[in-house]
Amino acid sequence: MGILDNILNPVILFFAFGMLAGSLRSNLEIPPAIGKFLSLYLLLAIGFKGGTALAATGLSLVGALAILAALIMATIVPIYSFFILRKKTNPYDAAAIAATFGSISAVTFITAQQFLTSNELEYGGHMTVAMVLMEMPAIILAMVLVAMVRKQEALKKGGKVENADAPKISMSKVLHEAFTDGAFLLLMGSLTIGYITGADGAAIMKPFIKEMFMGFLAFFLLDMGLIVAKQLRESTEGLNKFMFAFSIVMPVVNATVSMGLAWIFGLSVGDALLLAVLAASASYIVVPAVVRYAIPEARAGTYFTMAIGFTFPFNIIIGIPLYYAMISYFWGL
Amino acid sequence: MGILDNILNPVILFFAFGMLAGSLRSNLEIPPAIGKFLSLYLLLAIGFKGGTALAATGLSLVGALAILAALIMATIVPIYSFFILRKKTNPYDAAAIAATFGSISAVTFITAQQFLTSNELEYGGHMTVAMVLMEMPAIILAMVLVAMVRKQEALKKGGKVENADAPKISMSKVLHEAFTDGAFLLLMGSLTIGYITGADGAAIMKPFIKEMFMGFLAFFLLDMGLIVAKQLRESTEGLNKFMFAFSIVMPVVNATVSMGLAWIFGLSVGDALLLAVLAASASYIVVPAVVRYAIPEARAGTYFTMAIGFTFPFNIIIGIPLYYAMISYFWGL
Amino acid sequence: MGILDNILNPVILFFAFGMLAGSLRSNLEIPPAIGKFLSLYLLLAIGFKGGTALAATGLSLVGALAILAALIMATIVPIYSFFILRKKTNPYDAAAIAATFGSISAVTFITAQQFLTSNELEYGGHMTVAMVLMEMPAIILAMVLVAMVRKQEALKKGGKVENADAPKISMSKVLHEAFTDGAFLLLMGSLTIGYITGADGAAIMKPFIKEMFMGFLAFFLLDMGLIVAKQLRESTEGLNKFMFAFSIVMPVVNATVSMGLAWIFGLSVGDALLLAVLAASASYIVVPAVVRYAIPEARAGTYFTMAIGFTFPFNIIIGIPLYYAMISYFWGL
Amino acid sequence: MNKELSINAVKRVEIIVSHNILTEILKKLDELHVTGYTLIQEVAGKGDRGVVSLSSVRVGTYANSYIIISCNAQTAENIAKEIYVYLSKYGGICLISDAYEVNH
Amino acid sequence: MNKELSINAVKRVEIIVSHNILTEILKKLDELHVTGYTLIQEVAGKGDRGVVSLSSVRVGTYANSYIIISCNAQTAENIAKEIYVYLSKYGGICLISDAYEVNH
Amino acid sequence: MNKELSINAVKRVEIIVSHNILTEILKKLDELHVTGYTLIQEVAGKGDRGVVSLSSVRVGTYANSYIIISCNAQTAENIAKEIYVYLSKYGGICLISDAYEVNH
Ligand SMILES: Nc1ncnc2c1ncn2[C@@H]1O[C@H](COP(=O)(O)O)[C@@H](O)[C@H]1O
Ligand SMILES: Nc1ncnc2c1ncn2[C@@H]1O[C@H](COP(=O)(O)O)[C@@H](O)[C@H]1O
Ligand SMILES: Nc1ncnc2c1ncn2[C@@H]1O[C@H](COP(=O)(O)O)[C@@H](O)[C@H]1O
Ligand code: NA
Ligand code: NA
Ligand code: NA
Repeated sequence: MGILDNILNPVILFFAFGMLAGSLRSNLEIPPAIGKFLSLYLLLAIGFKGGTALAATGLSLVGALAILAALIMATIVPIYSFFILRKKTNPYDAAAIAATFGSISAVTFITAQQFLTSNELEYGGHMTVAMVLMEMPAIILAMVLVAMVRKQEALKKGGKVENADAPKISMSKVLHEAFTDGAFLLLMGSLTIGYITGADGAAIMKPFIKEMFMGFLAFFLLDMGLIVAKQLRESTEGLNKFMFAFSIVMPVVNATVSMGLAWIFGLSVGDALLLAVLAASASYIVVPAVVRYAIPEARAGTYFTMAIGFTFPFNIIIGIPLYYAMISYFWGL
Repeated sequence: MGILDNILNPVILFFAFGMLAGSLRSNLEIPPAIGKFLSLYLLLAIGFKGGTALAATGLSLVGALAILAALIMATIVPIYSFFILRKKTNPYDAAAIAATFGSISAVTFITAQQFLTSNELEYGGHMTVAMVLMEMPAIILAMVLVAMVRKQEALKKGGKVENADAPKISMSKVLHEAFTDGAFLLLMGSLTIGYITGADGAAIMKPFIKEMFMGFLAFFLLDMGLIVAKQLRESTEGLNKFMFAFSIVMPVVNATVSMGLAWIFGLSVGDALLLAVLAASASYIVVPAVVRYAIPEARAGTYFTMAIGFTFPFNIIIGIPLYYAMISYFWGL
Repeated sequence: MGILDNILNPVILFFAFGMLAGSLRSNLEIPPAIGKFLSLYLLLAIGFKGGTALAATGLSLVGALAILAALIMATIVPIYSFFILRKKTNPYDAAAIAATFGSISAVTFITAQQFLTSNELEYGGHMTVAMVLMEMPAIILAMVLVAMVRKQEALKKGGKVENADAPKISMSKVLHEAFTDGAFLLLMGSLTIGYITGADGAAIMKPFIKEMFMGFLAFFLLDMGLIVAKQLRESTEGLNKFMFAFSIVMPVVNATVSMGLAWIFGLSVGDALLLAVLAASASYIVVPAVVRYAIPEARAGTYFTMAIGFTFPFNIIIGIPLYYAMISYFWGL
Repeated sequence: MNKELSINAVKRVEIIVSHNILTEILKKLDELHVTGYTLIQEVAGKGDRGVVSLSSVRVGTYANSYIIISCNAQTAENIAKEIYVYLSKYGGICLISDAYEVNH
Repeated sequence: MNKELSINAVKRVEIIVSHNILTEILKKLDELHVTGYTLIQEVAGKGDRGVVSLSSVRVGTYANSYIIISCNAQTAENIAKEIYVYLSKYGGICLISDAYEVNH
Repeated sequence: MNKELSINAVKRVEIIVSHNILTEILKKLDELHVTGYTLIQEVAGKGDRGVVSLSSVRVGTYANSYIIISCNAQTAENIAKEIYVYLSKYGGICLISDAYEVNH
């Protein structure tokens, strides 16, 4: 159940293979339409599974505490990240990176669930709720921070707002963009449908949702490996050592902080690991898509590449077993 | 087994969720290539299942009667629809709408089969044959009606045919278009292959055809929900109240007429429901595609939007359980 | 287990149906993205299955001998093919066709495995290794032959190399192109991952890899049928009777030669059939893609159409059961 | 690569038509001895017949197809003459502009 | 088909923008009374903002969208005037050239 | 939005080549300091080498790729000079026409 065991999981190996093929500049390519479908499938499956699990158990006290812990993490991570980043980079990049790391990566979460399942450890359906709730706070906080920065800059320039006829970016437009984002809605929708249809729904959908899962995940991670390799090849210009270090160290810090909360709130090992992984992971789908629109001043080459090029593979290959080892140690297994 | 139970089926919920997401203008989108594949999958699965079922039972007398009833419906529905529509709209739109409602929707049929299965009711493989045979008569009848209309108009204008160098639309070209239509051929082909390979084929293909079915159907209906919402948002200009009423009332009328036939011919509850659903459903794939080419004078914004925007969701959500309630009542369950 | 039984297999029937629909000029079309995914799926599944099978048994002596036989075939087939072809066509076409027939078709191999499984015959995981190793030698040999031809022609023209500023085609570039080809890499990668994860991996991936297999194969062969029909309709101009005969006779010859080797090396019936099918099959994916770049002088209309239009359907429908009948006879079953 | 650049004045014809008559249009082009074209099979658009979007092409609607042809002036005229009846019946547009083709 | 060929001088406007502002651009075009356009939803490219490739559009990046408009000179000017602020904020280019549209 | 419209005369270069040499072509464009292009990765077509259709690109055939470049006249000439050897070896065409780019 250490790093090596994790690596010997076929889905992780397919991810590594994808990175290898990508770095060899192979013409291996999963058609974009398929990649998009696989990601919709994973969101639907994870939401639906979470919903049916929640329907079976109801929301327990510990479940509510786990969700509370998740919300705390979703609030503090973007704030302290911003102030750390602010020292080394411009405020727009800082806000964008803070939003990215304050939110979560559903695929990292899924891979961690997979890790738990293959180690026969339990986790609650409420963790899927926690994941959904952790997606958005970071974006909102980043928007608030950026609005403050923009105001300050306008004041500095004597109140004149530059480029007056430029299209306005309003908070409500951004929130609409964020909350109607397909990935987010699908997660919410499947969670709700799973919850409503409960055990009956779970039984009907089982072959598709549960039995196909590993195969589709393997394909998806293969594709992610190819994309990560491509991203690392094409877009690392704007990145410096600090950003690389941030992408690796910050996840470990966030995971550790969340373990403290998990310990205080008395979460199970499984829930604690999922919380740690959520805290540690950075969004490379929803947040970058929204931020690209909401903070056009920030360079996508930084926040996006950090999340997908460094943090994602780190968590998948090393992070998950590492956090698990830490939790096992603290929880005294 | 009422409307509420039907709605609590995950696949129906995914359809409703798709409509919701679409009306929120979410960017949620199933890639077109995937949507097309899902529809091919459903056609292949339904054809193959029908074929193997038919191979198991052979064509019984009641099966032959069910097919006869289907053919009767496929002949009379487009004719009486045309004369009703003729009073309220131009002859081209009337013929196009009549063709659309005289033909069938395979996905509505599939959803009804699903409804029967989850209520543990049986139906025969011959109903798939009935469905296939109901696709085309309406198109042919509509073409005949339109040819008559065109001749009349030419006579009125003193025999001069307008736009002499316009490309000709010949009946044989339209028939070729209709009978080589991919959806139709795939249905025919899988039915035949299912029939030939029988129980052996069914066993080999079971995991793909049967176990994946609900998952793919859920995804497909999610996609349909998105498309329906989009269609209702973008293309309701040409529609009036009469057309809306027609799209809801006519299915119920057609279903009721077919129940009379089913009762006379002594069909089982399952077969009667499927017949009713076929009669009630309107084609939004094969017929509009052919009609767009064959009756370019008609506005796609009417017949297509009526079939996909009103009739389809009505049948999926309300129609199926409604017809079932009626049949249960008449058959004295 | 004769040709008729083979034809009554659903996957073969879907292939035949695809050819029929294609020749009727139906608009039935599997979206290109889906077709590409299906081929990636088949490669991943076949590689992974081979790897886990190999992990279970290890490489036996007879397995090593089977691989040796495969390598011998991969070396001699392109050479003798080139010299036969050289008499009837120009040296560029000859080299391209030799490369095509010296290499293998993974889908033919997969269909033969399917044939064995449904006839309850065993075969070894080493045959997948054999397949992988048979892909490339033919390309390398063809490149060497073409290099010799180009030199000769240059000498004839008094040493002046025509079109001096044309982009150079170097051997190393071609080898890179060949060995990083997506199809090849995916096969290698899945084989390795299957081997590493062994029985555990096989258990986790089983529903996806094994149970979905027939369905995806049916869809893929349906698509291949459509493509073959299209190819035969559009690109048979450059082909003469000799080429048609070559496409049918050569596979039988190659299969027969390989049976001799299989007999000498004491291979089982299952392994012998797979070896025969590999020897008989011609590449229509990897080799044409590489050759189009490496031997632009050759006409794709010849080698590609021969492989996909004649040899592929011949092997799928007639070849596999024929070779099996021959082997059964020789092996004295 | 110090060759002289050799170019040729051509007409650049663009045709956008409903996908369901693409086969007929391509046949017409063959009849007019058009030796080359480039084709984007499925594009979206908006025109007199409303919005054409790709997301619903699998349910009885059609995409548009976009054809680009480089040819001489006479051929361009022939194409325009033959194509306009399709445009008036099934919709679409045809644009003609000037360009230079690099000889090879 | 011996009809006279009737053509019309038009401007051919091409706009390439980030896919995430496509909806806004199309709304703007509606406001400017642009009656027709053709749209290729997802294209790749390279520009000041780096490489845009389709293989990663599903992970928080955007493709470009390519819009082709045939219109009169005045509309072309209006489009250009309205569109350039989007180009300077979100990237992309706008080209205008001369063409003839075949009447139908 | 009452800014003056500022435009720039440019050359519009279109290149259609076999997809299998796309990487090389893009590398060449980089070497020629082409700062921007738009790319449609897979298009169909017909030419001297026969019909190129997308439905069979997964079986050892290639699609064409379509590149659009807005650049100055000198760069356009350089591109044409470098590209024609690829066209003569692997097929495809290169068109050059005049356009105006809206400054932003
Ligand atoms: N002015 C225009 N500029 C560019 N494309 C157009 C224009 N008008 C029509 N189209 C294209 O032609 C298709 C059919 O046009 P219509 O028949 O007018 O609906 C539209 O969906 C567009 O793709
Ligand atoms: N010179 C150019 N020629 C053609 N397309 C361009 C050019 N410059 C930019 N583009 C397109 O516009 C998109 C955005 O450009 P940019 O904002 O400069 O990154 C690029 O990805 C290209 O698709
Ligand atoms: N006259 C032409 N007009 C437009 N596209 C062309 C033309 N000739 C060739 N092409 C394109 O270039 C590709 C390769 O051309 P070729 O090398 O002549 O077969 C074709 O498949 C077309 O996409
Ligand atoms: Na996080
Ligand atoms: Na009907
Ligand atoms: Na071979």
